[in-house]
Amino acid sequence: MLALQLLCNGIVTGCALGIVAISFSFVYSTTKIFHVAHAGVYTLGGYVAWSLLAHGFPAPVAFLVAVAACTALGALIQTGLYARLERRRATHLVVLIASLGVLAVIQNIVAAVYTANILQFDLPWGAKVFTVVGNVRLTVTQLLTVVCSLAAYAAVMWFSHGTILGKQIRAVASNPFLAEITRLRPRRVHVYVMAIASALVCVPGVLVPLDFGLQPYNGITPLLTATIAMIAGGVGSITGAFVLAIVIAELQNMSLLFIPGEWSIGITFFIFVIFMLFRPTGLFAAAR
Amino acid sequence: MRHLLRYGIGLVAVMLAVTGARADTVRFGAILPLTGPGAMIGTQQMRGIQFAVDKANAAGGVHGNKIEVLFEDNQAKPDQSILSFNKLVDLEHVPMIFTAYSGPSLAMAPLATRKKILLVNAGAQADKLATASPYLVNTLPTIGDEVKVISKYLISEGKTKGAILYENDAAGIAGRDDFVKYFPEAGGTILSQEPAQFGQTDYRPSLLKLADAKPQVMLVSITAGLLQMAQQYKQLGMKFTVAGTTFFADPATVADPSSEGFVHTQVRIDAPPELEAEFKAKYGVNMEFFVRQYYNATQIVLAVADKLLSEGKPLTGQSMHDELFTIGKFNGLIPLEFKSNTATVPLDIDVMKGGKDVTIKQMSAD
Amino acid sequence: MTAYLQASGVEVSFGGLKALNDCSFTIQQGRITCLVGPNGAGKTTIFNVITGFLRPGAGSVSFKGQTLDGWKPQAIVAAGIARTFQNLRLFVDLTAVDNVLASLPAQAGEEPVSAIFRPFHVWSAQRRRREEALAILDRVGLSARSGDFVRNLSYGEQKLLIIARVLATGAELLLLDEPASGLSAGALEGVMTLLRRLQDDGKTLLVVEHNTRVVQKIADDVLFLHQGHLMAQGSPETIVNDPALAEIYFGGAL
Amino acid sequence: MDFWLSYLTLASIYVLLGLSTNLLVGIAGIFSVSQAAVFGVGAYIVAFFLMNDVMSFLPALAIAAVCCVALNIVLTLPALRVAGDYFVVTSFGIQLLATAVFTNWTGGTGGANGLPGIPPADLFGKALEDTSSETILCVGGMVLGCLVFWLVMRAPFGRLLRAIREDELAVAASGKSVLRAKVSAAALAGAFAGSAGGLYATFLSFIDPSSFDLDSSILLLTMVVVGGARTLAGSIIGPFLLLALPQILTLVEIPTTIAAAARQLIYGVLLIVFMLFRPQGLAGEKL
Repeated sequence: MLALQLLCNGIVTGCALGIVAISFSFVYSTTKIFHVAHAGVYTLGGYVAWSLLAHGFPAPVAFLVAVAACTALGALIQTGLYARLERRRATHLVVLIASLGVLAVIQNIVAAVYTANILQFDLPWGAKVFTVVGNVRLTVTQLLTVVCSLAAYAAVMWFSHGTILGKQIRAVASNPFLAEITRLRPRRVHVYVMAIASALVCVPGVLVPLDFGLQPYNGITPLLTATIAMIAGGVGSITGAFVLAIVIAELQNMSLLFIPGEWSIGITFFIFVIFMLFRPTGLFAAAR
Repeated sequence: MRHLLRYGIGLVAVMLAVTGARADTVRFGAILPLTGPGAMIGTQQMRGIQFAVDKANAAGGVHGNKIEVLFEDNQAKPDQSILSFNKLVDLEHVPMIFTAYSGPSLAMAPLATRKKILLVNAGAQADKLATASPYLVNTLPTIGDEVKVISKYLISEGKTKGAILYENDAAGIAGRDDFVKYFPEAGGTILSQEPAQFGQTDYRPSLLKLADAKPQVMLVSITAGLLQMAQQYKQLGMKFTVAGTTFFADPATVADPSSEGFVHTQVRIDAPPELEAEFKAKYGVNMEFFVRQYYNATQIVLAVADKLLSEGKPLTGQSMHDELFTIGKFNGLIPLEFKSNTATVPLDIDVMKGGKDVTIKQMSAD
Repeated sequence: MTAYLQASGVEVSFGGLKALNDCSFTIQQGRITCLVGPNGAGKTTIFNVITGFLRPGAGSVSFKGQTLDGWKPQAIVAAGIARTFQNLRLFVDLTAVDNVLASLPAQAGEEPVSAIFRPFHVWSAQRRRREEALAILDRVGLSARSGDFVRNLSYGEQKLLIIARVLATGAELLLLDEPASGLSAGALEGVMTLLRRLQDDGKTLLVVEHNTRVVQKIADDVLFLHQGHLMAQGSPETIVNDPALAEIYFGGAL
Repeated sequence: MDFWLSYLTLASIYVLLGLSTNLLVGIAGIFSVSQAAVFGVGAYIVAFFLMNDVMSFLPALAIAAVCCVALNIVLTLPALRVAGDYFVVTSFGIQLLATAVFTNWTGGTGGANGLPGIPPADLFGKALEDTSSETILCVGGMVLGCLVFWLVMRAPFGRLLRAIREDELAVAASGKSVLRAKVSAAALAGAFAGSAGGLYATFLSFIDPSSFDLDSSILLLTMVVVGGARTLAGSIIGPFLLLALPQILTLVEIPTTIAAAARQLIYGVLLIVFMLFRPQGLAGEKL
C-alpha cells in the first residue's frame, strides 16, 4: 500500500522532472551550453502565473502568459548573452559562469519583488482528491501534472521528428559545422531552441509550484536532478531523459522504504558520481 | 603586483569611507539573515525591530536620544556573522546586537562573552542557546521547553504512540531530539521519524512512511512549508493528530481548512489590534509571530536603555546586561521575566479550529 | 635483422569506415621516408597509431624490435619516437623558447614537490635547460625570435618552431605531418635543407608530404598509402613515375 | 580594529581557497564547484582533533591537508575520465553529497547544529587567544600559500600546466603525462583548501554545514573570476574585494527589505558583466 502510493507519487514528480530534463537536453545537445540559468526560467514561470492569478485572471490565461514570458526570456538569454559570448569565442567555462550569473540575477529579482516567502497558489480545485487504483490518493494538481507532462513529451517527440524545424534542430545538434555550410544558420536555430526549451520548462515551472508552493531559490535542485537524468539517459535522447527522470524520482521516493530519508538526495548523487566513473556516456547511448 | 597595489588602495579608501560614524544617536545592531533561504523570517524580524524603533523615535526616542538600528545580513552563516559582529562592535561601537538563528548566535556567543556585548535573541530556540554565553539572552523559551510541554499534554490526552517529521536543519533537529527525550519521559513511545530537507516542500514520501508506522500523533518540527505539509497530510487522508510548537502559528496554515485539529504549544505574544493595523498599513502584510517577537524584544532593549540613560549611566554591553537582570520583569506585548538567560514565558496549548487558533489550556515548562 | 620501425597488419576503423586496413610496412634507420597518398588514405591515422594516440583494432607496431602495443604517448616519446601535427598545435600563448622548453624531457621542478621545496635547484637547472632550448632554436634558425609569443610568429616560423619542439623531445625517429605545406618557395627551401641536416645528425624521419617535388628532393624511400593499405613502396622515382599510382593520387586529372 | 583584523583574517583564508580554486579551475581547467566540500573536510578534521584534544594545531593541520590532498585527487578523478560539462554535474553532485554528509553525520560533524566551541589554534604550545595573533597566523598562512603558488607557477610545472590548458594533445605528444600534471595540481589545490579549512575552524571556533555548501563554492568561483583567473594577483584581489563588497554596498541607499537580494543580484551581474566584457577578471589572464 505504502509502496504503491510512493510509486504513484514518484511518477508524478518524475513526469514533471522529465520535462525539465527534456528541455535542458534540448538546449544542451544543440548549443552545447550548460544552461544553468534554465533553473531561473523555471522559477520565473511559476511566479508570473501566480501574479496573474492573484490579479484575477483565469488559470489558462495565466498559464499561457507565463509560457510566453519564459519563451521571451529564453530567447533574450540566447541573443543577449550566449550569442555574444559565442561571437567572442568564449570557452565553455566562461559561458557556464555567465549562466550562473544569469541564474543569480533571475532568482534575486524574483526574491526582491516577491520576497523569499513560500507563496501558495489559491486554487481550491487543485487540492481536490481522487482515489485511483486501490487506496492511492492523487490530487487534481498531481493528475494535471502527469497529463500535461505526457502531452508535452508527445509534443516534443512530434516536433522533433515530424516538423522541418525539429529536423533542422536535430541536424544542428548532430553536426553544427555541417549545418553551417548547408545554410541552416545554427545561430538562428539556437534562438529557436532556447525559446522552445524555455516554453517547455514553464510547464513544470507552473505545475510543480501549484502543488508545492513557490520559492525563489528552489530551481537548482530539480535542474541538477534533471541533468543527471539527461546524462544517464544519453544526451540528445528525448525518451532517455524522460524515462530516467521518472526512474530517479522513483528512486528517491522508493528508497525511503529502505534507508533513512535524510540520505535520499545524497544517494541519488552518490549513484550518479559512481555511474559517471564507470559509464560516462549514459545508459541509452549507442556503444562505440 | 601593480594590480594588487592599485585595487588594494582603492578598496581600503572605499571601506574607510563606509565607516564614517554619526553622533548623538543611540545605536544598536542586528545581525539577521536577509538573504538566502532564511530571508523570509529574517525580513520579518527586521521589520519588527524597525517598527518598534520608528514608533519609539516618533515618541521622542529614549531619554531624548534618537535610536538607530544597524542591520547586517549574515545569510544565516556563522562566518558572515562574525564579520558583522566585529564590524558593529568595532567600528560602530554598538553595545547590543539582536540575533536570530541558532548557528550564527552560537558562533557569536564566545565573542560576546569576550567583548561583553549583549546579544538578544528573539527567534532561535536551540537548547544550547540557553547556556552559550552569559551575554546571550533569549526572550522566548527553547524548543526543549515547548516540546516538554506538548509531550505532557499529548500523554494526558492518551496519545502515547508518536512519530516525528522534522526539518533537516538545526532548529528541526533540535525539536526532534527534544521529543525523543521528553516524549518517552512523559510515558510515550516513538515509532518512527523522518526528515525533510530545508526549503523543500514535498512532504508526501515522509508523511507516507510515518503513517505506515500507525502513530497516534505526529510531532512536526519544521519552520517553513507548514501550509504545504498540512495540505499534503489532508490530501493523503491521514487521521492521526498533528502536534507542533510555536512554529505552527503560521497564519496561512491556521486559516487553511487542512490544518483543522492540529495542536501546538504557543509562546504567547499578543499584539493589540490597533498595533497590528498600524503595522499592516505600513508594510502591507500581517504582523506575524517573528515581527511581534522582535518588536517585543526591541521594547525590552529600549526600556533597559531608557532606564540607564535616565540614571546617567553609560550604555555598554556590560551595563545593559546588568540592568536587564536588575529590572527582571518586563511588560511588553506579553509579561516575561528573566530568571535565567532564557525568559520565562507562559505557554498555551492551542488547537486549530475553523481557521482560528483556539487556546484550550495554559501550561508551564517546569 | 630486426626492422627499425615496423607496422604489421594494422587495422583501424571509425564506425563502418576502415581508415587503416591491413597496413604493413617497415622503415629503415637514418633515412628520410615519405608517406604519400590521396586524402583519406590513412596517413595521419598511421601517425596516431605509431605515437599511441589511437589503439589499432588489430595488428601491431614495433620499434627497434620492441612492440609498442598499448603504450601511452609519453612512453613512446621516451622510447624515441616523436611527432608533429598537421595543424601545428603550438602553445600560442607561450613564447617560442617556452614552447621548446615545454618539450624538453626530464626537467627538475616539473612536479610541485621539487618546485616548492628545491626552488634554487630548479631555477639553476632551468637556466641550463634554457641554453639547451636556445641551441635547438638556433638549429632551426629561430634564435632571433626566441622571446616572441608564438601568435606573433609568421606561419613559416611556426612551421620551423614545430620542428624545434619535436627535436626538443630528444627522439631519434621524427614523424612530421606535412612540414612543408603552405610555405613560400624560399621557406620551402629552408625546411628541406633543415630536414637534410637532421638526417645528417643521425635522425630518422617519416614525413607526410603532398608536394611531389619535395618528395623527389628529400625522400630516400616512399610509402604509398591508399584506402588504409600500403599500395607500393620504393624510391621516389619509381613511385612518382608509376602511372597507376598517379591515376589514384590525382584522381585521373593528369 | 578587530573588524579590520577579522576581515583580514577571513580574507586571508579565502585567498588560500582562491588559490585552490584558481589552480583547479583556472589553471588545470577542471571546472569544480565542490571546493567548498574539501574546505569543509579540512575544517572538520582540524576541529575534531582539537576538540578531542588529540594533538596540537600544526600536526592537525598537516593531517587535514594530507587528507584533503587525497580527497581532492579522488574527487577530480572523474574529471580526468569524463568530458568537461559532464564533470560539472558530477562536481555539483559531489558538493550536494558532501553537504548531505556534513548535515546528517551527526556523530562526526555535529550535523546541522554544527560544532561550537572549537579551541583556538596554538603554536608551539602557546594558544592564540586574541584576534591579532589569529590574524598573524592566517596572514602567515596566506603568505606561505602565495609563495608556494608563485614558486609552482614559475617552475617548469607551471609552464606545463599552461601548456596543458592550451593543448592537452600537444603536451602528450611532447612526452609529458597530462594525467600526472592534473593530479598534481588537484593535490596541491586540496592542500590549500584543507589548510584553509583548518584555519577557518580555529578562527571562528564554530563550524556548521552552511559554510561549506554550494553557495560557498559558487562564491569562491566568483572570487576567482572577478579577481582574475590563473594569476596570483587575481587570487588575492578577488577574495579581498568580494568580502568587502557587502560593506561597500551599505554606502548605497537601498530599501533594507530588498538590500539582501540586491547584493546577490550584484554578484550575478558581476559574473555576467565580467564574462561578457572582461573574462580575464581584474588582474588575470584569459579564461
